[in-house]
Amino acid sequence: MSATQPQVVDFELSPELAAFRSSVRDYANTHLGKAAEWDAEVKFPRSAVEAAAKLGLLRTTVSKAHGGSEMGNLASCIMLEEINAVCPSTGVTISVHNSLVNSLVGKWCSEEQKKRYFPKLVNGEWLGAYCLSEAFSGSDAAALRCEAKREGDHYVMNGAKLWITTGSEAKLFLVFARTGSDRVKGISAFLVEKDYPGVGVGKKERKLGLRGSPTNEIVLENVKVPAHNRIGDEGVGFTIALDTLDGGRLGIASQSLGIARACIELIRDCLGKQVDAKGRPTASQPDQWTLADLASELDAYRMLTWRAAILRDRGLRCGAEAAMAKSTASRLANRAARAAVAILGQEGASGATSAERWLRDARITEIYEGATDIQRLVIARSLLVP
Amino acid sequence: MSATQPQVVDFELSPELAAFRSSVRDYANTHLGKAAEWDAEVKFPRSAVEAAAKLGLLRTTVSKAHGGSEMGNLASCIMLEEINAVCPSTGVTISVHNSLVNSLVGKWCSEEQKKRYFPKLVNGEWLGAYCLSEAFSGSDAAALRCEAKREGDHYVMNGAKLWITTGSEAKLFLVFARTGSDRVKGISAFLVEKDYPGVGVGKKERKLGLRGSPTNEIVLENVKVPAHNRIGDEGVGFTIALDTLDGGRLGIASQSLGIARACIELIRDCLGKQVDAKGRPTASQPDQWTLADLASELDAYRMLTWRAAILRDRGLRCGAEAAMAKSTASRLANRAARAAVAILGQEGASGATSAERWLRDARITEIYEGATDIQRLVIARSLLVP
Amino acid sequence: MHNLQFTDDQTLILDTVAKFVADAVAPHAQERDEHRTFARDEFAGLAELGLFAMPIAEDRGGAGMGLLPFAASCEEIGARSGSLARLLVGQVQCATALAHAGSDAMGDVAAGGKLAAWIGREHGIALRGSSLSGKAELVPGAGEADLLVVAANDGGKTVLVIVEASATKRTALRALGFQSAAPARVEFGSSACVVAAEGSTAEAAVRAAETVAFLGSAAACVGAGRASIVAARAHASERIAFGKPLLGQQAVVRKLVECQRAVDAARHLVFHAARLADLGELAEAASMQARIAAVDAAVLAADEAIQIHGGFGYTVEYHVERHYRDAKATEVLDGGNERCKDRLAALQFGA
Amino acid sequence: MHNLQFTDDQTLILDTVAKFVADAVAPHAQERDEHRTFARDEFAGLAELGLFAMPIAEDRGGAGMGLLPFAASCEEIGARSGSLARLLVGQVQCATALAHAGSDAMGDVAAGGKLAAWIGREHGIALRGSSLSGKAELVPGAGEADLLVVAANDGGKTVLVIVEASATKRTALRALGFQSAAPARVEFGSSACVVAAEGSTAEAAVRAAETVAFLGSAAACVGAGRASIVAARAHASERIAFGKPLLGQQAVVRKLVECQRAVDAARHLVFHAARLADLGELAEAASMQARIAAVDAAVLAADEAIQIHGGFGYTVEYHVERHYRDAKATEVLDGGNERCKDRLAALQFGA
Repeated sequence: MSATQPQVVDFELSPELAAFRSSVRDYANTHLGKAAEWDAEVKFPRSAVEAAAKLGLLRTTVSKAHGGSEMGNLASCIMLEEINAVCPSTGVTISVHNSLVNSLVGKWCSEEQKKRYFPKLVNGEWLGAYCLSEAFSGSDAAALRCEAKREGDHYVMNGAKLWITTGSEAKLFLVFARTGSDRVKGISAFLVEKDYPGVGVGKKERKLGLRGSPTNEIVLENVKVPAHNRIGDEGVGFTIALDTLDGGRLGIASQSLGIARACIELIRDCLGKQVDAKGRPTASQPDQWTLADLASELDAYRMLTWRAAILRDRGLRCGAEAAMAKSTASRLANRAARAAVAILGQEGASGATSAERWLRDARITEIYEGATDIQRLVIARSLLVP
Repeated sequence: MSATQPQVVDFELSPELAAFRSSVRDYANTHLGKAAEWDAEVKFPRSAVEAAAKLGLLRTTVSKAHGGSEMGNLASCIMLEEINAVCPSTGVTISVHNSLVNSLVGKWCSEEQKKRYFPKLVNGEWLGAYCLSEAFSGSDAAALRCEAKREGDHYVMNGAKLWITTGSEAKLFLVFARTGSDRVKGISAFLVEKDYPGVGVGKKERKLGLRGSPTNEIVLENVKVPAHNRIGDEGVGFTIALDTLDGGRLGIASQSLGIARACIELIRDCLGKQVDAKGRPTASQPDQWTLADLASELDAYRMLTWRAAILRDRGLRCGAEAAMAKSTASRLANRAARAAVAILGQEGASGATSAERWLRDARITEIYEGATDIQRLVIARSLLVP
Repeated sequence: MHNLQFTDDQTLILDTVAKFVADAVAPHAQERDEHRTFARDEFAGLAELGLFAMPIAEDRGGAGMGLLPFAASCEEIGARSGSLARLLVGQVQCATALAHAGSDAMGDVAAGGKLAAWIGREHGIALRGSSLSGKAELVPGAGEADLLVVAANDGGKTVLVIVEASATKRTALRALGFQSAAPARVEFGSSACVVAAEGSTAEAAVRAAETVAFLGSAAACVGAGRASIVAARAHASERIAFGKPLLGQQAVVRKLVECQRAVDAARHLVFHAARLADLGELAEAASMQARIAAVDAAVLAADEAIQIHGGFGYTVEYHVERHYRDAKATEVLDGGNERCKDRLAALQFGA
Repeated sequence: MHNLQFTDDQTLILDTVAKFVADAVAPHAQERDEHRTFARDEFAGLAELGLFAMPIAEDRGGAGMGLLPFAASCEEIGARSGSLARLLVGQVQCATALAHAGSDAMGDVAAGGKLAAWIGREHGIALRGSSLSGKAELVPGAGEADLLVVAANDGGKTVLVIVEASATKRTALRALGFQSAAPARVEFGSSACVVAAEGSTAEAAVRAAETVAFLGSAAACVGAGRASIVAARAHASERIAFGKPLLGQQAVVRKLVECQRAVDAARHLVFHAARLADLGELAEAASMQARIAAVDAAVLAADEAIQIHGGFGYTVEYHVERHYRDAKATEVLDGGNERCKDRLAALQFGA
């Protein structure tokens, strides 16, 4: 993507991106119809992820040289909004695979590492997982304790990672571990295959929502990780983690937009049925006003998201912009879901409509890949520290 | 402005618009320094408006053929944000002149009418005022009662208009009056010169804020208005009024953005002073988070505003988009002003800083040119009525 | 509780309820909710404590203690189990309405021998001849109820009707909340029923039952809000981030302060409405106002508690997600907060 | 008032205050505010009613009626004039502190013979030797005050100090609010002063004065919120738009319902805190909570009232813009709402 080629002209998508969006919308309508079932039965949406792989949706952030479609972050955002507007469990699986795993590998791994892993990642043969959080380090990621001790040509890794999205399904783990004592500069990043001896999938979380997406503990017991699977130099792990999260946040911002949109559509459909003989809306004014406010904010925060994606596609810094996108969109998703339940009333809470699922799924967007207060911290710092 | 020429590429301004913005910023810094004084003394910022006229800021929405700079709505929005970030009393004067008066004349008046009035309007020799509201018709504009009775080659106009911005300073009034009994189709628009016998400037409102901008009653007593000063056909007045308000709302959205930005800058400066020895912010977290949220929304709603302006510049409908821009930006301006007073504390409320003026000036943005609930109605209708 | 005004008798009751809740409700609340098992033992416990008869007037066969200790009990129970609090509310609604109607069925309901579920006017169930028709989408307790007490519509007038639950079609729901209260969809396919009251008696009975629901659900939400704050504070005290407990982060504790204010204010509104009702004054507006405030406070507190818990809050083990769901589900019951606001518009502003 | 609990004595006082406010305060409030004229006659009226001495303990020379009727009086006055309510608050703060200190100056202040303005700890005025230094940015009443009572900082400890106002430099302010209360900036250029209390006496005196300010300004805000709602309802009943009164627009009346709830909840918090204080319990947290809730409610109600008034609300003639300004100005006084929240964090959550 060249730095001068405009991707979004006058707030409108290029014909190519508009066509891509339309094709993803078709995919979502065709393959994600079981979202409610996956939720109720706590079932991984395997068929949906396989279909996404076939359509090339697991390689949007990978360069053509490595088998990707090189569509970049903006295209990924557009794609993720569509998928998440139907099934956020599928959405987060694809978001993590693309926005965190593939993006990191493409940007930070050696050519040799890319050649080893991209062939399996771009076609979905392997799904990836991003292993940063631990039981005692969530928002404060630099407090991680998982350890990687250099021994000859390999590292011996010990520790446990918590809240790992796609944990039980992934074949490749990007693991951040401590190679030194310095809080920040003691952290390094590694490519860890699921089949390495000592890698175990631990406890599966029982969650409020996103129940189709498995969230696991990943236990690392004396895992021998070849030194050539270290990503970059020792000590740059935290830099890699934060940079990657900027892209991940765009994925979650897009997920939030998708959820918000789905809720707004539920409300619109509900209110749209209430008309007089001349077709004029008769729904309660406060409900109509709620719809208007949510729709305005959806458009606004989508632009924040796209702006950050374009910056990232150009290789520019987008930390504060991505934080603005995620913090605003995720809060909107939750407000929209709460409004949908309230406005749909008993149909909203009984399970007769998807409103209650949106409420449950939406709640995580304010928590993972940097809780809202962390986003605010990033934004405030960018304004206060010149 | 051609329909294919991109004005905003990738959410960034063209070099031309960026340069224009910078020149307006210079104007604002040079000529609007007495904003506090104009407020305290309830004084029209004459010098500021004259300087704006000299710089060509009163003709941005006028075609080159009629002496304008033909910069369009987007440029006007950019200009108005800069001016309003220093002095909203000057800002609203220029906004009404450009976004309501000049825009209406350019779009709806005959060539002959344009030739008569634009020469005086584009150089600020005459300021314009938009006379729609009445004592008994605010949000419900179609309830207006001011009457224009055809008598031969002229109309006899009787009634009173309320809340007329620039009322005591304007030389040309765009007056909406009743030429028939039909609620909507009985309304027509007229060009009324201040010097016509029977035109009187009535009561001056004593207001919470925007005290540099005179708001008056305009009394029309047996005013003979030549028939050739009717704008368009009889009965299209309401259509003209609403269409013009779409543009006007972009002006007020931009005013709101300017006010919000000024408040955010006040907060940033206040918090920015609170640092530890290493220059790290020590301001209270809740205040920092407030700053982060306000800054995120400012960026988001500016994009909503620009999007609507671009649509309008292309001759496309932008009613819902303009309503989204105005309703979100005006509420943000008020939230930002309230936050500024709270965070600046006694310095915020005592008059020692401009925070208390922003609070007072901001409040009108949710009221005039269509109160927030009217914007919500427009947005909801656009979503509910296909 | 910052209340200043419970009598000694009331305090005694509340202590007993608090002990029951701690011993018998709290230990199983999460598990029952997760597996959607009906809280039958807990329901029996409420019966044993006499809570169903507590607010019913003595001359109508109740204990005549009024709504204030009922509300305070709902708060205690709601702090641990929104489902059980809702069962209590429904049972007391039914008992109250039947007591107003002078129905023989009241005794069994007030004693808890029969489990009763209330189906309010908002469902628009129609009485035609001697049978009911219509559908109630979300009725806590209905899945396990023996009796349904229905505020039915008889050609525009409200009638109070009793139906054997087995005469209706009930579908267990995977609803947002109340998962251990057997929430069900109830369909009346011309179900045979008994009219317990008509005319002004029915109207008074139904209004009394509505006030019970507004107050009871408000109080349960106050409890849920309180519990969310307690849980969040406990987690924030233990959890270390950036070198100090979360509780030391100004942004975190500020949220707790704001939640506490909302919950305390809601409690004042609840107790005030209960006192008004117990003095025999009209408490409809006050109880609806309390309900709206309490639902909002509970949603706010649970939402912030989830956020303070971070990823932990998103799991079922920390209870706060359950309070969040139950509070949101409470919002849509009893006609929903929106209907309350419309009625308040009429009562308070004549609109 | 929905309070249920005023004594007959209290009701009598409140009726008298209400009559005074209607007759002597309401007719001039707007005009005085617009022209920034000091409400001297009204201040004298408060003195005549004995309001300054009302909450002071009898054994300290006051009327010993407690803070509950004081708060209720502040509400009545605040409904018409935020400026006058603030003068009352300041005078009672000074009287309360001086009473604690056993100062001779108390008599004149409690009787209203001398106008006193309170300068709290938040201003950080320093006592050095026998003179004060520092600046208080925004002090209602100071422009016309005879005495300033200062909670000054003496090497880290609080001391209570009395200064002749004429010994300081006072600059009249064009402030956001309190325009008929002579708000001024006060600069202490080594102003000579008298120390009225030190040590634990000073600490207790200042704390008591702070509680008076929290409660009094909260109550005044409840009044302003109430008045905004009344004004908005009146306007909405008369104003026709789209063929019916604004009050018939669901979106309009819904706002009133929400404002009413906020104001009612705040009043409950205020009265509760006042009762706690009158029972001799610690009321610091309760009064700060009330203050935050009441300021928020007043800002909300005034803001919505302006919006419901449309363009009329933006003019000075409809009073609601004045309530908006006074409520926001109240927010920054007494250390500001933010300081209250930080203290609440410590008191309620040990943070």
